[in-house]
Amino acid sequence: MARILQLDEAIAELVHDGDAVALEGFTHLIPVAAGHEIIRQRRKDLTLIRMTPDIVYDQLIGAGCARKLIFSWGGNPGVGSLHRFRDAIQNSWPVPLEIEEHSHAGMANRYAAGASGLPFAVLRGYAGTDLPEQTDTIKTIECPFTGERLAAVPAVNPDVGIIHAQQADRAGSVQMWGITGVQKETVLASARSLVTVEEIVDELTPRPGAVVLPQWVVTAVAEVPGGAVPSYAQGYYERDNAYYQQWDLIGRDREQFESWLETEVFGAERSTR
Amino acid sequence: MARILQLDEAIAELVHDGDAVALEGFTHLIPVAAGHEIIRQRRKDLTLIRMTPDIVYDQLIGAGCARKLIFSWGGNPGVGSLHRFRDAIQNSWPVPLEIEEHSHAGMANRYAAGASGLPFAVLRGYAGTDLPEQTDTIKTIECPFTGERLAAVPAVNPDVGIIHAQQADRAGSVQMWGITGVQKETVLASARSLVTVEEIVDELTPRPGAVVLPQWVVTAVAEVPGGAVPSYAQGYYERDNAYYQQWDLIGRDREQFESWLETEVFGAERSTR
Amino acid sequence: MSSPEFTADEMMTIGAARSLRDGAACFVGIGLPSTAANLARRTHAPNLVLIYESGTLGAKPGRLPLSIGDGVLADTADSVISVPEIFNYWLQPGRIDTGFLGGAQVDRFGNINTTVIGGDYANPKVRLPGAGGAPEIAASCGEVLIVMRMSPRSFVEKLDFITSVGYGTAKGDREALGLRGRGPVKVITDLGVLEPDADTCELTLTQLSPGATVEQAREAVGWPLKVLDEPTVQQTPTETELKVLRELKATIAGGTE
Amino acid sequence: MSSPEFTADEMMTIGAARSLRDGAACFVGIGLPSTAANLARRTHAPNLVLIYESGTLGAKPGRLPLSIGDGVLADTADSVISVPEIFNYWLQPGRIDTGFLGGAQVDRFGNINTTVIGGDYANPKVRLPGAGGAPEIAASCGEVLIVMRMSPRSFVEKLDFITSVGYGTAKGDREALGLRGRGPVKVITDLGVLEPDADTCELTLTQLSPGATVEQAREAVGWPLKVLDEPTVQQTPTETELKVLRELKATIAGGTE
Repeated sequence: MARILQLDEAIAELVHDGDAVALEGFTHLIPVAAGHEIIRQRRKDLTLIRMTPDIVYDQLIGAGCARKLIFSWGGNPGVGSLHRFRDAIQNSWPVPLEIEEHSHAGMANRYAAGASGLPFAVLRGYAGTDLPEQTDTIKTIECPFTGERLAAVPAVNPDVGIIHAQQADRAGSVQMWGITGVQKETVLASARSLVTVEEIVDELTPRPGAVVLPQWVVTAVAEVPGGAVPSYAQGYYERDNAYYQQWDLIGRDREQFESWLETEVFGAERSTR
Repeated sequence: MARILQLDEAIAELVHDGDAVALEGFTHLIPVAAGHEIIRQRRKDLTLIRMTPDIVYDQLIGAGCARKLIFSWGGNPGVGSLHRFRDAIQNSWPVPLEIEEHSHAGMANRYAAGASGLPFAVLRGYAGTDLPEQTDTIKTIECPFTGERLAAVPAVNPDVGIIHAQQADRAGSVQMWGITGVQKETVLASARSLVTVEEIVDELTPRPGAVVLPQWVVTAVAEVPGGAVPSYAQGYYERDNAYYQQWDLIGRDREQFESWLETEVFGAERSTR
Repeated sequence: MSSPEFTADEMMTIGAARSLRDGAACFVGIGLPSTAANLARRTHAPNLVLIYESGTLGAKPGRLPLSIGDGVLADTADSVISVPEIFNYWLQPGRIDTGFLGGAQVDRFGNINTTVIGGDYANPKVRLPGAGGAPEIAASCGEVLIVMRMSPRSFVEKLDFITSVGYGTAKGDREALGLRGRGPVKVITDLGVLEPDADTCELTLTQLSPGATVEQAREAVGWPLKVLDEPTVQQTPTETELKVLRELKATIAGGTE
Repeated sequence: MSSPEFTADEMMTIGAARSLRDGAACFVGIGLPSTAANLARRTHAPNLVLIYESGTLGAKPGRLPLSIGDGVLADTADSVISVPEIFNYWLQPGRIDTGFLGGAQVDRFGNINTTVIGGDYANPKVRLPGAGGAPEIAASCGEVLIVMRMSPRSFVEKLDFITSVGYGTAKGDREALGLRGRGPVKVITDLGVLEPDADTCELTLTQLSPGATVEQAREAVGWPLKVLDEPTVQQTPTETELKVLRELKATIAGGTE
């Protein structure tokens, strides 16, 4: 049975310095509040994993929580670059950031292999690109039946997988719907998991397209209404598109970013964004 | 766009002598009427593929349609053996039957590889069993990252994949719900596909747990109410459990079986079972 | 209070049910395992999680399912997923605590045959249904419970075919093969319960069914059976266990099990 | 009837839309590709199947989505599936007819860079977002449309990083690499359209945008641009195309694209 915890308790207990942590979400249901709580608890040396690191990862990186980023597309969706991410890579500010870079197909398969208890996954990918030269996590493998050569990538198995969902029941079973990305795989691939939810309900009503994670594969659930803002939670609130544009200005400048950190994260018991 | 055909037209056009054909269904939604139509059109030398060949495969085998069976569990679920299947293997009656035998995990992965456009799949399977000795379709493969040895199985890509679903719309998009087994993979792995449905509706209403196959990956749809009898179609009719027991008596005896074939398949324009 | 009357098969089912820990995730096959799991969920293990290979996670059927893909499983499940997913995301990584297996033959190391009997593979005397989910259930579940009636035809010195691995030929074989579950922790039979010896993994009679004798068990096994110095006797079924079991069985009267 | 006024970007979007065949399955990225695909669906290609990498199959958004995972895509899709499934079951097997790509740099063989500019990989001058879905879209879609504004900084002699493969370094490279789609069949720009030469696969200017000249195009490309002897001129936007395009863009006023 998953334990129902407060967000700060859950982060304190589940996320340790040096951990490999995946906060997943594909535009929808991004666990932003959980990311801010990690910053607030001043975790460091994290290996952050995510297919699409966006502004909450920019914030974690800018706050110096990360030592390494494993990813496939790092940008502010629809706006442009992540300036804290670029500053870390180009100028090692505030700390150097190692990167391990893949394509979406590769990352999706790495999570799927992790969820499947396999050490690696096979895909048609990367052929002819410069990506394999930059990492030892892309190799070729030969089909034992046809001799064809394909790409192999190692499983990702985060120490902690964190996602946001619409609902959990009181036993900690989780239901999410709409675009659910790679979130099921993230929870199943991780040694420990935290799901923040919009609300805890008495009963999960089956819905079209819903993904359900039973309580016995979830470590902890925290009720965090608005926990995905400025991204959206289908059925609860819309994406705050203007905020993604504002972030471009905040993230662009180190001082503005630090002032944002002080006010919005360290100064707030729980951030509104 | 999928074409809407009559069942007999669809089988005549899509299923040829010598084809590899998968009629999938996991207890639920078994495409029995389509199987009977294949018998009625006297197809032969088929390679039949299915994880759980049950009585409709017993019938196809007894009728002499099959040259080879690729499978992982061949039985009359809850009743016992398939006597036509046994007679074919043990006595080559009415024709010899070659077998290629796997576990469920292996077959499920072979379909998934087929659906994924990969030549093979990797799984933790078969280790220590006698199965790999009996086929060249189970090999070992080494993880290029950890050196661990795992099983590899080749993709299955049937010439024709046939499934039964509850509904299609007029463009041929298909919706099925309840236990949906490996049916999506079967259609996606096959060069051509036929979906028989309980009914063709104006619009598919999204349902919890539904699997949707869009019209552009389905070759043909045939409306065949009761097309899964004696198995069941959730929301339409229950499983005819008694018939599975009756089949044990019919299938046990060659003469009884041939009389059944004459009456129920060749003598009927469309079989009731 | 006198014990109620019960059959050896009922004792076997109740023994299997008692072996299931509350809250465990259990991979259930149709027939006796499903009966035992549903009995356990209605007695000491209300939070037992039932998983059927048809893709139903957390099924809570109000009656015994008649097949592994019975609609009542989908209707009452926490989630219905595809068959590739059940094997890849749920069974393979070792997420499932307990798996049930039966078979036509078992040997002294808990290896199982459900493929062919007699002759050879190409020309068997009896062709059985085959592997199904068993090889990977045997490999990947946290532990396995084997349930079979004892007879010299079933408990054999040498299997005609190894479909699913118990302990191979000796302790350490599972690790060498890369099998990550513990293997069969109990073989529950109509005459008693066998458990692997801690040092050798050889199946050893540790418990007798009420009324059964060591001699009966020895005669029902095709190898020289190891017996614990003082095998205990299984606790007889309680009235509640029997009542619930019989109610469950009554729900499928006329159906197949 | 005089032609309506239009911008070079509008011509580029409309040119991209016209390249989409009715009934085709199209893998759509956010921004111009999404605008073009939604325009096509509202004009000549009502049965265009829109697929977004967030897992929405057959989305029919009533307004332009603001992100690749906009809720309007899930609400209107035939099916919403997981991200692993979209890549493995749908993109990888070559089920998707047309993929759109853009990038920071493209070379004369239609290879694309979206990773780093300048310096080297470890210490780049500019770090770009990276690969996303592009490498496998470039590899596996039936054909690829590249949409980019022409400039010498973007149309370069040599990429700083190969993120996605067009034709490699010569005809035949795709086959040698095992890439199963045809590769980029058009590069649609603000000044005109480039297409691969049938013999060499080198990108060749085949069409000019209305008002653009060959000289402008040559100056905007960082290599000696091959030009068809008599490049045609793209048909100017129709009033309908412009009207629908502008209505679409109006639906995201104030949002990001």
